[in-house]
Amino acid sequence: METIIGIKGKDFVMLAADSTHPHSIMVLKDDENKIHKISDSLLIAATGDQGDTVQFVEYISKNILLYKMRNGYELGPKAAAYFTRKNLADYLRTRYAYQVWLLVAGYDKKEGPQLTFIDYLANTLSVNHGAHGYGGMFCGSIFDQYHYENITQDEAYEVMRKCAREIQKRLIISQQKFHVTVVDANGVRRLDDITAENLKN
Amino acid sequence: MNSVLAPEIEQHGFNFSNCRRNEKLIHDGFKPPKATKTGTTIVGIIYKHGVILGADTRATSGNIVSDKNCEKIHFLAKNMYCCGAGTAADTEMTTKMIASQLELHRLNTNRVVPVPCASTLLKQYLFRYQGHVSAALVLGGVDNQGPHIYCIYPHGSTDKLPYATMGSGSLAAMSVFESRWKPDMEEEEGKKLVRDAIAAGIFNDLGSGSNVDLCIIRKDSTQYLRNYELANEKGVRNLDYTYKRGTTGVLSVKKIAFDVVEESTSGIEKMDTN
Amino acid sequence: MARRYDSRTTIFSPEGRLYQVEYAMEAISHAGTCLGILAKDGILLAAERRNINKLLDNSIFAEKIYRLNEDMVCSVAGITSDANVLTNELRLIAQRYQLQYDEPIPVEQLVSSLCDLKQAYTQYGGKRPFGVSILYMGWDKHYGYQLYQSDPSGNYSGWKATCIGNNAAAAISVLKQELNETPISLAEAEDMAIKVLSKTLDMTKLTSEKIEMSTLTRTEEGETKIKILSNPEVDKLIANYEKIQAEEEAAKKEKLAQQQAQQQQKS
Amino acid sequence: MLGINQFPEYQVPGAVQHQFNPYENNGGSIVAIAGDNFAVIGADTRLSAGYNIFTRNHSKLFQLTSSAVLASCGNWCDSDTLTSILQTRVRQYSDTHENKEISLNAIAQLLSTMMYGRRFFPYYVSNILAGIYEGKGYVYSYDPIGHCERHTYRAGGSSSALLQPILDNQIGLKNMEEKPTIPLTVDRAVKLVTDTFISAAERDIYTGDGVKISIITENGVEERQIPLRKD
Amino acid sequence: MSIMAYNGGCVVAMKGKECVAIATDLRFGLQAQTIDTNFEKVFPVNKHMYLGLAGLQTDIITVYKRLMFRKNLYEIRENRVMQPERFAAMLSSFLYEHRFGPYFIEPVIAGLDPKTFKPFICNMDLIGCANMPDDFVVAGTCEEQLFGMCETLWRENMEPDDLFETISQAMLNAFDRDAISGWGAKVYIIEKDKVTIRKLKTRMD
Amino acid sequence: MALNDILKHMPSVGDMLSDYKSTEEMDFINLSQNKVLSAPPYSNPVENLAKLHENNDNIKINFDHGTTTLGFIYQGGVVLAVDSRATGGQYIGSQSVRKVVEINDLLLGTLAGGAADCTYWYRVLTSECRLYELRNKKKISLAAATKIMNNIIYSYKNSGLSMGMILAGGDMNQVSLYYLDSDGTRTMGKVFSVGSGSIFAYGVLDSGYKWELTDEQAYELGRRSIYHATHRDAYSGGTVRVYHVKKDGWNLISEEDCLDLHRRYEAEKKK
Repeated sequence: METIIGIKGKDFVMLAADSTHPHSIMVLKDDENKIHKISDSLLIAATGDQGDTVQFVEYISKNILLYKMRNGYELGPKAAAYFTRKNLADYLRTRYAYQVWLLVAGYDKKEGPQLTFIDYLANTLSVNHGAHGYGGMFCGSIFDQYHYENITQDEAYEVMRKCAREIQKRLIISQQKFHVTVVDANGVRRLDDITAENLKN
Repeated sequence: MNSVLAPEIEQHGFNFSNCRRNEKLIHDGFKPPKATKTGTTIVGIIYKHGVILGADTRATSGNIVSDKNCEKIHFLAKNMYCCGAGTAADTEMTTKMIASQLELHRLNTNRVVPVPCASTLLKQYLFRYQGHVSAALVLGGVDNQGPHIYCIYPHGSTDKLPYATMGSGSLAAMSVFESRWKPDMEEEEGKKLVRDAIAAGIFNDLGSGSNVDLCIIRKDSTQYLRNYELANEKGVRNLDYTYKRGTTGVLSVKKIAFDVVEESTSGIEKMDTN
Repeated sequence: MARRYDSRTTIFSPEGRLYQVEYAMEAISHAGTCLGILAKDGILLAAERRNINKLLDNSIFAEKIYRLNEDMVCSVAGITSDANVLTNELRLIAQRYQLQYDEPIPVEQLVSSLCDLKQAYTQYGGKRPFGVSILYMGWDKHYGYQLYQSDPSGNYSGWKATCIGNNAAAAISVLKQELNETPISLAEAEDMAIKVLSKTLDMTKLTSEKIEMSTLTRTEEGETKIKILSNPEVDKLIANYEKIQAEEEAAKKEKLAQQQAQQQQKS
Repeated sequence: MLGINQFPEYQVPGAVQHQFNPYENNGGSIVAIAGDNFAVIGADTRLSAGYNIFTRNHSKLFQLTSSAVLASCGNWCDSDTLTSILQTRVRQYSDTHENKEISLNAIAQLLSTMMYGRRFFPYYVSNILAGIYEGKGYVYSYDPIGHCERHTYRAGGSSSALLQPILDNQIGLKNMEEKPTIPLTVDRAVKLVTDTFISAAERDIYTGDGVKISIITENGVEERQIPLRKD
Repeated sequence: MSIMAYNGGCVVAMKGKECVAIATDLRFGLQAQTIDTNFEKVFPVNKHMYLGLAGLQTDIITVYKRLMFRKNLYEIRENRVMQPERFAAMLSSFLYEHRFGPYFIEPVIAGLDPKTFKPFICNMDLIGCANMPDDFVVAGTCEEQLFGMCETLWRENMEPDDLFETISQAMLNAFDRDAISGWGAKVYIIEKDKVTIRKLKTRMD
Repeated sequence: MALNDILKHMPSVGDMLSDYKSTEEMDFINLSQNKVLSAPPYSNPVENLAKLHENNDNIKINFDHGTTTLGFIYQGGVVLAVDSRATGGQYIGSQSVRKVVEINDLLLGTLAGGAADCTYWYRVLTSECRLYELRNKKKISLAAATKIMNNIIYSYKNSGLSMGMILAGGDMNQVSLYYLDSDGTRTMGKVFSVGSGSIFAYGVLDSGYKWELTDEQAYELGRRSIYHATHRDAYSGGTVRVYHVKKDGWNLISEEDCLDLHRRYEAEKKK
């Protein structure tokens, strides 16, 4: 139902997520934040079953924080993504099978940016761009066309706008507003929302 | 292997951790995959000096031959072999496990293990899994009581017979036995009979194919005749399919070279002991 | 006096001591010496080999130095059978971390995980503490080359250079003398290890059979290279040391001779 | 134990549910290659169902005219019905057109239309039509409901997936940076067809016994038969 | 749709003269949708051994990591390189352990013996029934196509360069007839003294 | 009047499917009456046909499927672009299907969904259009042609046909673009994309589309949209064909292999 999108550049990762919180055939609220800040260098965008996303992301984020407290250093983005995947895969085999689709974005001074695509079966891949949800399907070809290796943050933001515009045009489900957050060497930063209004300009 | 406090390597026996997830996937409409089966013709007869077992060598998954020359006569003990039909992994693993139990039994009792003992172990094991371990077996061996042939069905029932066939080609093979088997046959005659029975399966049953394996167990010796007869050989190709080097387009090449230490006795990776 | 308080590990003596643990430490102080030195471009572990019998099968590559994973090596002093249990445990912990996070375990985490286990054995009834001290050398992306030592109580600490086992105190004092603030190179560390060992081991002449030495370095491709020095290599180091020693000796003698000569002249 | 029942492998053997099914897979594979002035079409000669072989010498090739041969496999009774009706139609055509033979492309279209007529209860057949038209070789292939397409080479039947990539590679010269320049002669085409069947007989249990090849040239149709493995 | 075909992909391995080759496609998809084209299904086990896994991607990762756990412990405890036969046996029993709740993967192993450098190839079904032929093994969604290609193209005693051409052509043409494999390919040629990894030019549709 | 004339030849919905008789005549009734297909020996062919092979692993009746097609109107006319892949299940049956049907000099149609369904009914439509022309001495309008098609399809609604068509054509005065599908939809519009890869094609198409495109830009947009769809969608691929429809007829602009397109676009990206 909902959409999360991620783009990786040379030195940053940008995530966007729509801000609806659907419930049955209604929108329960329109300023839901789906991009969770785990640390100053790690973001997780999650979509899926409403209860599951919150529970799972919190579980992961608290564990990653605990790791930092215990060891005095953070889990790198690669390890964090793998840790997330492992937990999702393990939980899939229990009574608590989380129905979550994730994009894990992180920046590490040594490893650089990292964007990881994880679906509900814990299929996992490090990607340059990725998206989840029905809206995400429209984005694939837009990425292929506009994404390139040295894409800048401004250009990436523009690609996000293109995706949002396409989703609003073609997807039957209304997604009026997208939150955009970027993580790079300077930490996590929230960018201007992409809304139906400012897309007109 | 395991650590004292935290065993990471799981305990022996089946592991059911994936079941819940797999159940859900199937519930979501995905089709479960198929395991390799041995369609199979397996047979065994009693002859004058012992028993002769025979098997074809084809393993299939669906309509595709996944293994052209697989081994279907499994070792159980020096005086016992067992042919397996059904799900290939099941027959393989079941016989391996029983073989180890028989060896323990032999060491404990210090005598030739009787064939009924193997039959009982197998049937008890298979019965426990209620046919879910899909192994249909022809067990043959010679002990102090003389030669034995057992048919063991996947649910754990057994037959004790002078000649037996199992698998998808069992009817074809049985027709040969029914017309030609007689008590106290000579070895050469017996070999010929078993070979003919397997060939009947190979040629008339699509689940069976390729070659004939035989195993002759006598009172004091065992002879395993792997690929006793190559019943079918691959046709000779008419054309040459050698490509000119450079035919395939290559985007990038990476080479990992390493020094070969020819007579290295303990060359663990990256560890230089010299 | 201690009798009443050392029959169980879990009981403090009135002085607040855990005798069993102290006995374990004592056992180690009789074990073969192990020594570790942290250099700027690598680390080194050296250990005394005590069982030198021609009849021993020496296909095992090292008696007292164990690889733990790609990036770590340890050497042990104490009861070998205890050590085997612990190294197995260390290897398991390392692989479990790898399975959980898909990266090699950071050095300190491995050490501290094992120390949790060691500590447990000092506290729970019916269990004897492990009679093993361990020196760990390793590399991780957080802190680079690291050298740790852990003892039966479950204590651990990081070092620039340290020594466990027989005559450890003497060795440490030698190391203290030799090392100063400026970090040394691995080659220098190798020489130093030989020097320390020759001064502390109870033997007239060092031989390569009696010493195991291993180094850990990083290659430019970012791989950890662990090397067990072969006997000829160790012999070379020993010869080198002896040469210097002999020269020093000679110099000393000469000096002495000179002094004597001077004295004679004076007299 | 969850999920066991859903796995056919784990289902208790012996419990089979029987019901009537108008479709049966009788196996068999076919290959056709069109050259500049000829067409070669081959089919194996095994007729089987389940694990049983019905016959080892069974032709799946139907000569419709002096320059058109149809190969049909899949459900044999469907093939049989369809081809006999088609043959009747072909004869009718020549009877009503002063003994003029129907052309290859007309047959191609006729077959397509006939198959689509049974859109809601299709013939379960895999058809390939090969022949020459105005001196040139053509191959037409069909899906079960009559989608017809012209090719220069085509494999069909139970081992179509095994055979088609070989043809792509050897005749279509796909995925080659430097393409070899070997002319496609009748001889080469026949050899290639034989080789593909040798490969298919190795791996597909429904293909084997022998292969029957029809070579269609301006001089008419020549038939050859080559043995394959029989297990 | 079969679970094995959820992500698509295929692996093939072949024996040559004193060398082995293993090849993989690079597609990562979710059913019909291609998500990315850099997922290698062939993983290094040790210097001379590679493991290819086709099937459900999440299980590919899980199985590979768990196998490496066991293999690392084996190598470090035994202080020797694992032989391909041992590795195959370990994998087989690992898969059979999960007989009643299998991992949805089909493994392919290709390698040289660490001491004798004898070529070794092996594949298994999802519950660990091993098959070790003398010519080639295949796995994945275009298994049939690969069987057809390999049966026709494989010859005995191929030199490494010829082996490369043969395995590449077999794989390329096979996955071009399969909708959910392809999008790039990598071929590993494993020889005594080196491993050569080539990325192939392929169709991207 | 002419249209009505044709339509009255069509049987009403009820007797569209001829009663099932096992005579050969009835089996191939469509040879004489091309809009009538023989009825199966069961009701509701969608469900019952599926059941027949659902229960039998051995039976794999796979019709050729899958596609990405698109069409859009701009100031210079209509551009139609299609791929050329046909898949039966996962197996790629063909990489060379012609998915644009040339109905006459003025009309073009694309096919998506069941290949046999589309080609057969296009063939019927072609003959209807030709008959119209012969009867009325003028070319049929696109509106009329699509209406004929729509009526036929609608009469087979819910019987399992699977089609998605884009028809484009001119009638000397203007060009227009219609979308038809097997549900019975018939609608006029500016931008359409149909098939399994359409969702990806739209992504490129929408971000590049505007009325004022030049011819070259329009061709490139069509080509690119299909190319990106073939890259993302497993069931689309092969050759990208681009057609241009103007008031007075249509042209085939280009036929390019996806492999060549990929190399070209990758090279452009690198710059």
